[in-house]
Amino acid sequence: MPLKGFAGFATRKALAAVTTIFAIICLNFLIFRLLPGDPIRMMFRDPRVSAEQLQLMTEKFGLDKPLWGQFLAYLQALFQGDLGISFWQKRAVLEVIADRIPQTLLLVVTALTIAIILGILLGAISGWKSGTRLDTFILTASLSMYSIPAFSLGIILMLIFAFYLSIFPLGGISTPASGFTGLGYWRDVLWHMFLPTISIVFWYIGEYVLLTRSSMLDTLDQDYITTARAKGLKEFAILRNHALRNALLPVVTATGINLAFAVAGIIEVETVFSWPGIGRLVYDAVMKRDYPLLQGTFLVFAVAVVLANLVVDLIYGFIDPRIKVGKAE
Amino acid sequence: MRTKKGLLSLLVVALLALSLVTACPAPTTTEEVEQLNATIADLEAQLAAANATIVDLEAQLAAAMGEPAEEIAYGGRLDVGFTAGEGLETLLCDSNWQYTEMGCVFWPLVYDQLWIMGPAPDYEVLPMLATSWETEDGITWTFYLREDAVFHDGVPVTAEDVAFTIENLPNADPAWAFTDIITEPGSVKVIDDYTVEFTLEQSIGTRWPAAYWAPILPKHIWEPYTDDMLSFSNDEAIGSGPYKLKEFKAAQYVWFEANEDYWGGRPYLDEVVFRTYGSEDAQYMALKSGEADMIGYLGCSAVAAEDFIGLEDMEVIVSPGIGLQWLSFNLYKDTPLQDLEVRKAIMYGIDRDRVIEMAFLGYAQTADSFIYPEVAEHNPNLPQYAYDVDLANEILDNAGYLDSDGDGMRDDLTFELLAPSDWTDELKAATLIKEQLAEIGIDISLTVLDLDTYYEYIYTPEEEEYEIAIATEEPGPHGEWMWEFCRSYEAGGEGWNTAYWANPDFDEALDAMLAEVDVEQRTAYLYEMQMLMAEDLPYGVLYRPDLINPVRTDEFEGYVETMGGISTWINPWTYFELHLK
Amino acid sequence: MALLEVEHLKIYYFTRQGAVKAVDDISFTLDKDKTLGLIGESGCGKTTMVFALMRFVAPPGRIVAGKIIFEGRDILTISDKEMRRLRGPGIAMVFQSAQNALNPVMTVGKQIVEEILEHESVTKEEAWERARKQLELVGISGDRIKSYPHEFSGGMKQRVMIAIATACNPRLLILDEPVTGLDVIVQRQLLTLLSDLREELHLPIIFITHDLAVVAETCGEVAVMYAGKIVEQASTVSLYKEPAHPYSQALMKSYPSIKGKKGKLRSIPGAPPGLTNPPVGCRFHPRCPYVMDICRQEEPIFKQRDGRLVACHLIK
Amino acid sequence: MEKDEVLRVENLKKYFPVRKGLLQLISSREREYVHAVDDVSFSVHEGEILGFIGESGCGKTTLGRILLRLIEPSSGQICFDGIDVTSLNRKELKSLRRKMQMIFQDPHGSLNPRRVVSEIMRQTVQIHRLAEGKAEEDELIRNALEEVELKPAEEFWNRYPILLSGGQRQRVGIGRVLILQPKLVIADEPISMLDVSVRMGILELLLRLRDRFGISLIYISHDLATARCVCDRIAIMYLGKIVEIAPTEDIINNPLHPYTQALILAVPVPDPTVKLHDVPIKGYVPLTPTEVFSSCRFHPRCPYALEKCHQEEPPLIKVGHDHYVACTRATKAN
Amino acid sequence: MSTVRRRLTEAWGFFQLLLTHRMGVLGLSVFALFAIIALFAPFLHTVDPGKSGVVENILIPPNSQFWLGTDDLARDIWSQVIYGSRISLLIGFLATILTIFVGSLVGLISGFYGGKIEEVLMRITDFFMMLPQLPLMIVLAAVLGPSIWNIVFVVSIVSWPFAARIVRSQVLSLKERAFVEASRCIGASDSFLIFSEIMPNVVPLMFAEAVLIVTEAVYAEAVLSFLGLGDPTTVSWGMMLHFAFESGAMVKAPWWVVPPIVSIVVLILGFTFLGTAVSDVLKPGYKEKRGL
Repeated sequence: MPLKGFAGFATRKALAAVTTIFAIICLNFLIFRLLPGDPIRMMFRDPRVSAEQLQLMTEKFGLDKPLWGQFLAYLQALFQGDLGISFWQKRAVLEVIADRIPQTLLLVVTALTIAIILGILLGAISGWKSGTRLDTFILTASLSMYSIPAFSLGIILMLIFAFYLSIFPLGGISTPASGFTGLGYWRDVLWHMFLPTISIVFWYIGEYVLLTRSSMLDTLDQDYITTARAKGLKEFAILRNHALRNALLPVVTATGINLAFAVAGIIEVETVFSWPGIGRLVYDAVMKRDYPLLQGTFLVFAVAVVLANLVVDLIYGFIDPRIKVGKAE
Repeated sequence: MRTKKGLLSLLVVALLALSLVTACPAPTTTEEVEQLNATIADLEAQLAAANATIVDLEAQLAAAMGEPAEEIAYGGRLDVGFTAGEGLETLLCDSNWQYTEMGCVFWPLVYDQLWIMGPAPDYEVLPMLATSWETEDGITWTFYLREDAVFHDGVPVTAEDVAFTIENLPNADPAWAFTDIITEPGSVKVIDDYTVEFTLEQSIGTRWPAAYWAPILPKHIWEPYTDDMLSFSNDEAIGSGPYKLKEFKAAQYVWFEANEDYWGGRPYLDEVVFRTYGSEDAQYMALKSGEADMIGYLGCSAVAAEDFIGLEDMEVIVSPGIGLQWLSFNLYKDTPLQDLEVRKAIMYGIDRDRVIEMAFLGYAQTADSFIYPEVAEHNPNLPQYAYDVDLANEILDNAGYLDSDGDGMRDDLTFELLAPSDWTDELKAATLIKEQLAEIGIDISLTVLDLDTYYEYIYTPEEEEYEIAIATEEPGPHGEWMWEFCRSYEAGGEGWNTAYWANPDFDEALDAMLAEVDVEQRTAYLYEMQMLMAEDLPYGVLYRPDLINPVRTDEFEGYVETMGGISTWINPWTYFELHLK
Repeated sequence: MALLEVEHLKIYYFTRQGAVKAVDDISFTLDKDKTLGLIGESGCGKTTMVFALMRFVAPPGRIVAGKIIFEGRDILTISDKEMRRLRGPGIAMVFQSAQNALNPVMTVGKQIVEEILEHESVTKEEAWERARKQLELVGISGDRIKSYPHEFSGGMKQRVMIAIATACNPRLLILDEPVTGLDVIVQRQLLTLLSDLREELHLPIIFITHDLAVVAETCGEVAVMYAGKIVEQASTVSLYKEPAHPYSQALMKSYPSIKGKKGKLRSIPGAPPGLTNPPVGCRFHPRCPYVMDICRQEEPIFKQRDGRLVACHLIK
Repeated sequence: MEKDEVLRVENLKKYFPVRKGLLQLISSREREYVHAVDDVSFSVHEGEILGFIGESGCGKTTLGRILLRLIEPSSGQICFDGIDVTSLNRKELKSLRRKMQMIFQDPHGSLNPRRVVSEIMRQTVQIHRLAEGKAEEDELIRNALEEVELKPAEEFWNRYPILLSGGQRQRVGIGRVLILQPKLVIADEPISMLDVSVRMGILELLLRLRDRFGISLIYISHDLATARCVCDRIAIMYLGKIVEIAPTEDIINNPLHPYTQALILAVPVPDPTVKLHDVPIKGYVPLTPTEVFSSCRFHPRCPYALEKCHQEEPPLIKVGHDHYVACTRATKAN
Repeated sequence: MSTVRRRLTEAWGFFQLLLTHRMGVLGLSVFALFAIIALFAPFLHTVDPGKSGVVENILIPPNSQFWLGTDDLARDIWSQVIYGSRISLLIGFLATILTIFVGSLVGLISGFYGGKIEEVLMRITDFFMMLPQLPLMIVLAAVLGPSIWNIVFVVSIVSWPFAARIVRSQVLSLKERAFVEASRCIGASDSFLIFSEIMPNVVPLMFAEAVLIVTEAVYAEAVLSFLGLGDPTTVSWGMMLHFAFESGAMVKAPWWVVPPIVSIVVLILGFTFLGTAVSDVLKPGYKEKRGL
């Protein structure tokens, strides 16, 4: 029996996500086969390494097989959670990445939550009060934020607040060798988090303000807003119950797509602030030309984006009654 | 070879003699007395000799380990800055120990070696875990170990640990595969608890013993991971070195504390912290604010140096560098570079002083060989190729490279100069060289590649993917391996020989040098090799950038300086010697 | 006293090309318990007109002059708050495109309830009960109170709109093209519903449409708009029987009927004028078969004849 | 094909597959279809105007597009001017479209907003290579414009559609068709989006073209009142099927199918003296007719539904001169 | 009146419309400013931006000779900023052209043909859309090596899906517009329909998208260069920042850091303003709302 309504919608989305992830895996595999040169040679850059050792390593990394065989082996390994071994750290890529995930999540979830809430709020105000000075101010400010590359923003904040004013630390996640534990440690982490969080928030907030504002403007043009007005509702009730709820639907959708884009800020900010997260890891992997790690981080980012998109889609499906009951998408 | 017996046997003899002297009953006959006196004299002589040895060794050890002298205070925490890119990510015994800046400073603090290279100026061979060693032919080596060395977990260090390390560490990661510890399978023998013998594949004829720069790992901890040493995460980093690991946070910091039970006595410092910063600037700010006391390994850039000069409580230590930069000419590819005259002209056409002034603000020295001038083996009579535009032009004119179309560039002398994108200093130099060579009509185009492709290209000159490359290495005082850059393909060179240079005379001298035990003869060979290289110019050695170390002096004194600065892979001494004021 | 008096209302849209005189000096009155049909072609200003009645004219449009007196008060001068309170219980409105006039993410019940709660001090339960009754009043089962708009067909949505509009027992109901775009049968059902409601609730209605037949079937009085002006106002019966203004006449003739004999078609030549620069004099004169010189110069004023108002120079 | 028949359509069907997700494809074997046009047969005579009347979703628009092969039919025959339209290849289609043309509902949409009137017209001329040289093209365009009463042609020559009134745009649309001198024109709701005052003008124009050039017309509309003005015959469609087809006055004055009757009743009359009648039929047109009918598709709404109506689908039978009805209650005429 | 002239008139009209939008004016000014700077770079008190100076001039603050000071090879920062605008605009425009070309083609074809073709193309588009952009750029830049052409390629790879989506949705709605059907009905071929009927109507929208892609490209160049994936032989704003960041002279020589950041921000901001203005202006009802 065909699934109807939300369940069907969810299944479809989940299937699409799985397909996408598979495609990402293929792409990921292929890109790194485009690399010039011999990956093993890259891994052991020292020409003193003997040919036998290289051969051994080639076999160890399964690079002696034909491409198709390598792909199958890659898939098989993936299913077992094996993303390969980092050239640079000589550890399982998954392990290397797993070590970094909590720090990134801490930073990103905090920053994104603040950015989304503030962004939506400001965007809604801006759209509602469109044409006023407040709107112009919010719009200009957020466009400006949006235009500053996250790394520049980070550098600027760092120059001002860490270098010249010395209010915040020069980077890192906590004071090295402080011996802080418990609450003290978390206070230390919060203190270190401040500038990177602000950088990410500043960067994203523009995105959400713009999105919400334009969605709000579209919504305000809709006939049901006029209907609501004709019902004699208070402006705030119209804003909250009619305008914002509808305006948020496209914002939710965009949130998913934005995540693919959002990753950029994480990499830049973590790099500038030496935050030991996945973003910083990407940078290091690039610097060290650690291709398996780069491949792994790319996969993790891509899968994270796909999954986040799936979640966003499901949330969307849940809040938009048109999908909830199984009508047109 | 300094001693033929172990320190231990000497001590035993000495103690035995002393006990005899004190415990003997009074002499009864003159004969007996004479006999006794003779014995005593004999013993005293032995004792004196033994004492001398002990004093000597103790002095060396004291020098080496920072043996507490009475007026020196213990305590303090040394904060050492590294940039995040140099940070240690894991404690696995992989190439990151050897090749990353923090890694190669990290392990000498935690692990002992059999012997250690002393500080400048002599770079003496000093005993460490081994008190003495002997070899007849440079192939079979016997090391006599000290008996009071203990790992951080309290287990004594024995020959088993050494044998385990020598046998297995080179397999852990190919990066550890030094020519001087490649052993035949099964050739590592444990003679007794404190004696170990191993047979190398090739003889080592240098003044440096075998097994340099190998951390001795505790067998009892590592044994389960013999098959794949990299599978051991080594979270606690148990070694027998002067420092113990207190906390390790990947890519953030390494926190050491003094090993109170160290056989050589605990180091002066209570704690050492290697901490990472997101950028050079952050590092400098930390240094200025006192958050860090010194910068590990790379020191600061020339442009930043003057910011630290004259600051209160700061000193800028400038040391001759450990790194050399040179041009590698691809002699395989059919270009005018195969013409020695062209290479010579290029060398004459490069104003090294200007490069040093511009790219290093004067913080560099010209260099002419793979061997540093302060090292005894350096040949002082090498051709210098001092900057001389006229000479360069003359050479080229005479060799028939003319500018027929009058565009200011000579015909055919258009080369690609290869540099990797990550090497900022080398890029700056390359930019300047390009400008300078244009003056003598050589048109250089700068090709920037990512590091991998760069290596791929220069290590396979026969692929003809490059013409000239700017290259750099850190030979160190113990730099025999550098000569592999010159060994011809015919003589089994490959790989390293990025110039594709082939000179049978050189190959012969190289092999002879490697096998030679006699110091003078070795030096003679090395003189010859240097001359051959400098005359034939497969590589044009350019200069050697200084290491600039701004350090804080408000709390500590006793920074130890070697070539390459106060903290490098050949210099853990600062961490041993530094102490509170 | 009239329920609604519109006096000399002028609404202009100010653009760089000049003012668009969407409503230009319109006056009419509506008594209690009457239905007024406002007929006009697209762009004649009829929608602007009714938006003004709700005080919904937004920039660049502006009410330039005139009064809209509803129950004795000029709604153009009262405060925003008073105006807000008037919308719903005072004047209610059903919009043209029911497709988009309902909030898609809110149940229809909630959309009725929120209006009741806004204007009346009743409990939530009472409000929901009222909402259910409203739905049943417009012929939708009360069970569907929790349905979302997209679960209804076009005709049903328009019914919901009517339910919303009548939820607070408005004293005046404005219907802006309520049946346009619906299929004939649905249209018929809605018209029936509307006339039932009218009888039941004694609602004064302003019915805006371009469809002559719909007005004929629903309204007691008709005002014909042309190019921002009312050209004729009369009772439906008299207008249909004997249209006085040439435009009304032409309109009647061009409207085909399914009843009676198949007549000859007659179209009005030309096209309705733009409102930025409407023709000088009588705005209909370029299309008028009876055009005279005076029509090209002087704007006709409203004249009363046989109980109707006509703005034409022909009328003496 | 009879002698004066321009078009003959037999058993034409168009089923649109219902879009489904991957999982549904796996889980349900049978695909569902929307029966947009279901077994329709009719013919159009030379110079005749045949109206197709029905509510939205009855398939009338789809039908019009199938005739021109803008939509591919699922099955059935279309015989136009002696050729089998359904089997034409791309090239032949082009020549078909020279003889059979369409006028569209939305005059705003049917003209490319980025092109001026003369360009729009010229397109037709150029695609079919109707003229040689620009002068000849211009001549053709000018004639066509004047034919549709856009006089003087120069005034409209360089105008963008947005600067034309609805009626003028529709005239351009007709003019563009006229240039090809087609035999059959399908007019899909040509006036429904126009102002009341100009509607009749367009209808007059259509009638005149028929009279002048002998063009046959298929007039698709939801409005019986206007259809009455132009059509010779009218076919009433319901859910993809013709339920009644007869000469116009027969349909208006003697509707036999309950649906036709309801439609006629529902049409508003511009006469306030006429009393309103509520339509007897109930419910709504189902939005997507996907089920396969084994009964009269109108029976759920039919006030006169009999037991028989539930069991079989009534065929279109002849009940009078040229009058056909698909209703169980109708009696066959000879 | 020729078609070309009419298009020009249209463009002029559009341009004038943009001038009624405050952000449009700002954006156009920024664009004009940088275009002039890039075009007339050699005449703007510049020296060869890649040429080293003399030792005494290393890292000197702004003065009358070096308006924005010098960097660590005594190169003139002013000249680098000026010439950097060429690279940024070049990358921006090339990437935009490539992106718009690919994106429009995919969008036009998938939107026009629908069915399986659309399904496949849109799946691919969605896929590329979901790829995290910067990591993908990093990976590709790392794989392809440092070169501005690779940056152009990489930016196009990640940007085209957005263009394709926008074009497709526009095509879908245009396709429904009767004029396409009318044209088909007349016998127009598919390519005629796509390129002569639909495309002209998509052009304004593509323009809006193109403006935003320029910002993407400028941004990408800056970030990739900053991360060390740029081409050090090219003088660009991102490379300036990279070298400044790497050299540790950032705090010491803010004149080295601030000008490229300001240039990047102003350029991106300008184009963002322009993009916002263009899409505002293109919104139906813009004229009406503004009373135009």
